[in-house]
Amino acid sequence: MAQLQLREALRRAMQEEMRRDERVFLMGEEVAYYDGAYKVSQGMLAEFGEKRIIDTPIAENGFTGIAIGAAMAGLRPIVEVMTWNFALVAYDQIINSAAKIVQMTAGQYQVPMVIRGANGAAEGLGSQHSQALESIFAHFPGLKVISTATPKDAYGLLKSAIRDPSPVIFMESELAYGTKGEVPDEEYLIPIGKADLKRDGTDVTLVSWNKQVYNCLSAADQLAKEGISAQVLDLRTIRPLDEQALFDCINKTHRMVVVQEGFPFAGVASEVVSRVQEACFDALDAPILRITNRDLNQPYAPELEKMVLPSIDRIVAAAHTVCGR
Amino acid sequence: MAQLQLREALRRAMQEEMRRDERVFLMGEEVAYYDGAYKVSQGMLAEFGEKRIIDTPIAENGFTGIAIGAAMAGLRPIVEVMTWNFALVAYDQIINSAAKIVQMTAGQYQVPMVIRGANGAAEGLGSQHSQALESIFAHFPGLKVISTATPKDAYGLLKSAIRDPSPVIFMESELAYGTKGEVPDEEYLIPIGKADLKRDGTDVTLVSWNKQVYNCLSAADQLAKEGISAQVLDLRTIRPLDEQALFDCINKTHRMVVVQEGFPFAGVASEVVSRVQEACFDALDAPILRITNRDLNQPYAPELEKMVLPSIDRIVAAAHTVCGR
Amino acid sequence: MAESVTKEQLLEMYRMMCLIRRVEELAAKAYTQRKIIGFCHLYIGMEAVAVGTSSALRPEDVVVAAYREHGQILARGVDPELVFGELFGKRTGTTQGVGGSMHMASREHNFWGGYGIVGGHIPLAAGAAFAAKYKGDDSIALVYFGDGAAQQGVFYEALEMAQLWKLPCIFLCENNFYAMGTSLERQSYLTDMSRRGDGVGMTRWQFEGFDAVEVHNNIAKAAEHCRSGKGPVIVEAVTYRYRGHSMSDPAKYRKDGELEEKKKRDGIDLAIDRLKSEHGVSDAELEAIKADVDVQAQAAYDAALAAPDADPSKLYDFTYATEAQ
Amino acid sequence: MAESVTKEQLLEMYRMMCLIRRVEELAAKAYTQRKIIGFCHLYIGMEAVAVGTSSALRPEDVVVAAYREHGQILARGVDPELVFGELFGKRTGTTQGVGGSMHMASREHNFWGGYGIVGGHIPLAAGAAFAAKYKGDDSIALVYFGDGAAQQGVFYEALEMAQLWKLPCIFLCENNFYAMGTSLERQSYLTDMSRRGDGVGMTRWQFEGFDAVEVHNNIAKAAEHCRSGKGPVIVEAVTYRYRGHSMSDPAKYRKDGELEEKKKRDGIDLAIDRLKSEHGVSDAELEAIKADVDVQAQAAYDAALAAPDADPSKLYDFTYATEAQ
Ligand SMILES: Cc1ncc(C[n+]2csc(CCOP(=O)(O)OP(=O)(O)O)c2C)c(N)n1
Ligand SMILES: Cc1ncc(C[n+]2csc(CCOP(=O)(O)OP(=O)(O)O)c2C)c(N)n1
Ligand SMILES: [Mg+2]
Ligand SMILES: [Mg+2]
Repeated sequence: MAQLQLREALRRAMQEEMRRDERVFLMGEEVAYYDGAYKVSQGMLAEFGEKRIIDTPIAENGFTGIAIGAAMAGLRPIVEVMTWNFALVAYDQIINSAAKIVQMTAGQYQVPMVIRGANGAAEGLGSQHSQALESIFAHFPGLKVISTATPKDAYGLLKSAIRDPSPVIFMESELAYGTKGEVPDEEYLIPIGKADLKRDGTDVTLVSWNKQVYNCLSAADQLAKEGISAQVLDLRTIRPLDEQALFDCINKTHRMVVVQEGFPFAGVASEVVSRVQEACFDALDAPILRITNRDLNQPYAPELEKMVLPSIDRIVAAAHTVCGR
Repeated sequence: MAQLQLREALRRAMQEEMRRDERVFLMGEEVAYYDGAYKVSQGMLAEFGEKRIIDTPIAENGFTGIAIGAAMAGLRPIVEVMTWNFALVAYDQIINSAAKIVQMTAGQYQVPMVIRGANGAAEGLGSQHSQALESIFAHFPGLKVISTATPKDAYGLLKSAIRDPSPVIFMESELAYGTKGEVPDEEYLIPIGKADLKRDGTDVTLVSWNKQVYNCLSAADQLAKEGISAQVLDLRTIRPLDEQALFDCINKTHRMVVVQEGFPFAGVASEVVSRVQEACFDALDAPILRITNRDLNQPYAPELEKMVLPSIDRIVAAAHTVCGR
Repeated sequence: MAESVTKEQLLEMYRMMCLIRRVEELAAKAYTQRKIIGFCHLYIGMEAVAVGTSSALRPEDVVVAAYREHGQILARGVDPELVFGELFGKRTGTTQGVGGSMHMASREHNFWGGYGIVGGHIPLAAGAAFAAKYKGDDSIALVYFGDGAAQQGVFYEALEMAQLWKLPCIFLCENNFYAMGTSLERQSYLTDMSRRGDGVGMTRWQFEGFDAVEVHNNIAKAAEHCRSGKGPVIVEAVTYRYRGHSMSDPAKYRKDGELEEKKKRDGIDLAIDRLKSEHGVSDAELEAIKADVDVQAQAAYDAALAAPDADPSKLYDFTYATEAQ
Repeated sequence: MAESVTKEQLLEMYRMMCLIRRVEELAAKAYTQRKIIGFCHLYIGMEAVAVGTSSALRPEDVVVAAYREHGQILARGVDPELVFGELFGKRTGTTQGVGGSMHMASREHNFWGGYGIVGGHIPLAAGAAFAAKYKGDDSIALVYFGDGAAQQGVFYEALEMAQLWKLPCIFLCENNFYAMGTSLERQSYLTDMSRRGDGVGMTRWQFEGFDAVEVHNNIAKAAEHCRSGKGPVIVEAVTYRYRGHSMSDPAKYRKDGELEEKKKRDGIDLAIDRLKSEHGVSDAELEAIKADVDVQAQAAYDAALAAPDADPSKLYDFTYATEAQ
């Protein structure tokens, strides 16, 4: 079993799928000659050539639209948006085309494509470059949304996403691209829509995804020392949401904290809270708490930035609150 | 006290503010010579002239950006986006400029502007023209979001919005533009961020805004006949959310249904549920239910469209469920 | 260049123009009876553009359209019964009643659209052209868009990439001099829309869009350009719509006598002139065709009206692609 | 045209170019020591553009910039201590440590920006020009943008409205031949960026951007055009950046010898040549200025470093405007 960086796991997934299926290609800014802004596509131009690894102008709405058209015509594009912040200029095509074409054509056309890139704050990038944007995509039926930062999950889910006939929003993490993890050598797929219990426990469930899972695992370590047994559920897929896994967790621990990087208002954490309290009201021994970014645009200075983001301390404190100790 | 249509109330607010403040102007597609796609700005060109009532090309991102720049330079634009669906092409400017400029300049610049237009389904407009989009705007700190369909509130809130030094997203309703309501003859302002109890009751609180308030009032009528006393809280402002009003309601009725037109996933209703259960857990006698659009793109055919939208029947049924009778 | 179209072809073009006009007239009437709801944008006056365009393309070419597409989809060969079916929200419609007037598609005819967000369909066409080039077949793509749509940023983005990558795409601007109620010179500094291509160095020209033969010849030339690997072209058909923008528009913004002046170049009349003077077709023959078309349109109308409504059991079927195509 | 710049002016321009270069060199070093984090885009090589531009504008004109703005804000007269303060995340920075390298603004100097979303700042400048025209003062706006940014749709939208409405706006493309790692000819079919204006009929020209005097004269001419009510212009300064796109870019994509070739037209060297040959300035005098600048830059650096960090108590102060300006 190899230890791969997140970027290597993503690359391996793309390479294998491109070898397997001629229709798959990668397009985006700097993905070819520059090997990717974050080196995710390193070496892929050399292997697949200019026809299939395509550098684009800085015109996200345009090239996302072109990729959607290509998908309707039977190709299987992977669009790299560098970071999801830049996908806001392509928001119209993603929402009004990708998410709606199956419906608008009553199923005559499909949009099998993946739009992928880094999500969330890196370090000192300021308000326009630090957004975690799951909720404004997961809001829309017609899209699937995956958000993950562990090499093993990223590999298996990206492969599933590339093979999926629907448009998949795939969110990675700039800070975690260099993070290593075990990735089995043999090929495997991870189904879209399945959460993963990353750590078992009995007192409280910490629900998260993407790089906040690492924070939850650290928080669980710390809580364990204090005699609180926390389990960590990694959603991995945001839409469709693995309700059953959430319900199983609350029925077991009766207490839950949802940890989301990003803005709190109408975030994915709010959705998790709503569904769990609605379906499992009687199982709740305490309110479900959310730990998210403070409701602020991200500042540059490191101390300020840290105050805004979720932290291990804040997660631990929330666990204490819901556990009443 | 005059009976005004929603569109007339909105117009009166704009006219008064434009008479009061030279810096206020209105721009958008068809607002001038055509009197507005929905006749909200009827007659305003005649009164204020081409300098202040400005028809634009169909370039929402561009003219929203221009309005933001004009606001930074000291003017007070009102941008009409016709319907909020079309604002998705302007999403980048709204999120990356309007919502962030105060922060990015550490308060040196402000963006005093209103972006307004119809929100939600009308009738038979299909998936691209029927969206209710509060949550993807309210998600972002830096914006204020108002959503209302009653003439009286719309007048008082639009005036406040125009005077507010921050960018305000102002959502109206195509279907309700012709709806009449009493509007006091004397000038008044309604503060942004204050909910309004549109009907008092003791058994359950129906929380809503914009045209679903009308559905909630009808549902409350029906429930009253069945011996269930429902109160109706009209949020009016989505961001900032009037938490205190919500908390007061749940502490009184102990049961709540949130009715939102639009997609359910990470919607405003999810945010309401999350905050109420978090702050008032012990006050809850039942889970808070959400009535929203089905998780679907809007179909054209009338019977199908009705199945997707919130309905009085669905609201009544949810009230029955939370009341246990 | 008239010799490029045979007598038989021209007769067929005449027939199709009559059919389109008749279908639109019936649609207009049905709309006033509320058999059709939502927005309904008629093509009357512009028939020659779609008919001359379709006759110059091959079945395997992809045609992308926006919301004013009844005439365009009929010209592509789709049965009027399906068009009426869609307008009436029937399960027998082009898109099973899910799309309505603005969203008619036919995979069988490689007809993509309609599309409701102005300009948003343009990159999809570039994507179809991208796919054609990728696959190495010699099909091309053509997109219809209006003078107003030529203002959307995504249009320019698509132009650039089509030009840079030499995509076989015809950008066909239907300049009818109005974007809703806004006349061309009030929304665009240049009124020769094909000059939009100059900013990216694209081959471009303008032609008269009332004469179906002229249109045919120009599109044939454009298609030849694209098919021979020379890259895209932007062409402008100068045309006019007789009706308002949509059914709710009384079109009061026209100059006095403007409509009458334009009608002197009516596409159907021009075809009649050519058929009589160049091909010796008799009045009787022409009237027989017209009468035949009226019968065909009415039969389609009646059959569509009698068909079952959209199928509620399919409500959830079109959100996601079910299996790969 | 050289006589438009006096000896004193040229000496000042020389001084400013030296200052910018020195500040950037110090910033580069500080970045490697992690005193600066996040993205950091240096202006070295392009100094003549900002310096020649600023010298041709008036204080009341609005200047809008993107993320490569250290040199541009210095040329506008902002104290280097504030620039370093911002880079170091100090409360004494241009934006109190909230913005960082990419977001430096100065209301006092009518300097708007920087801005992190490529192209998104361009409509803001058109908005400033709109406000100038609206208020009837004779100030103008100028926006710096790159060859890559000239691909974003919103750029074209802003061009059109500026042209249509005759806004006093200079669109200044700093063509440095790369957008990150992508060379101009790989991302744009036309390599003369000013031709972008042709699609909307805008006055345009190109000039060499290494010679500050050339830049000054061309911007003076452009400003005169705008100020006299003739509407906007798009001009292109042909320039080059010596460093990578940002601090993390080793710039391996350059052709062999390319950098060396470009350096032969170094802006500082050209100014030295002119000062010596046209104005008889001595080497000693020039060196004294350079030495003086080095001292000034170092002092600013030291003072900024010693200043207190960004103020956590202000974390919540910049989300909304507090009172109307
Ligand atoms: C992004 C967007 N903005 C506004 C609208 C509303 N709208 C629908 S059609 C139209 C005019 C389009 O004019 P043009 O492109 O000339 O096409 P035509 O209707 O003349 O065929 C407008 C403004 C829309 N659908 N989408
Ligand atoms: C919308 C968007 N897409 C991508 C990026 C990432 N990005 C930052 S700078 C840049 C290159 C811009 O090149 P150019 O406009 O030529 O300016 P230069 O950096 O050369 O000054 C890119 C792609 C971004 N910030 N915003
Ligand atoms: Mg038109
Ligand atoms: Mg550049």
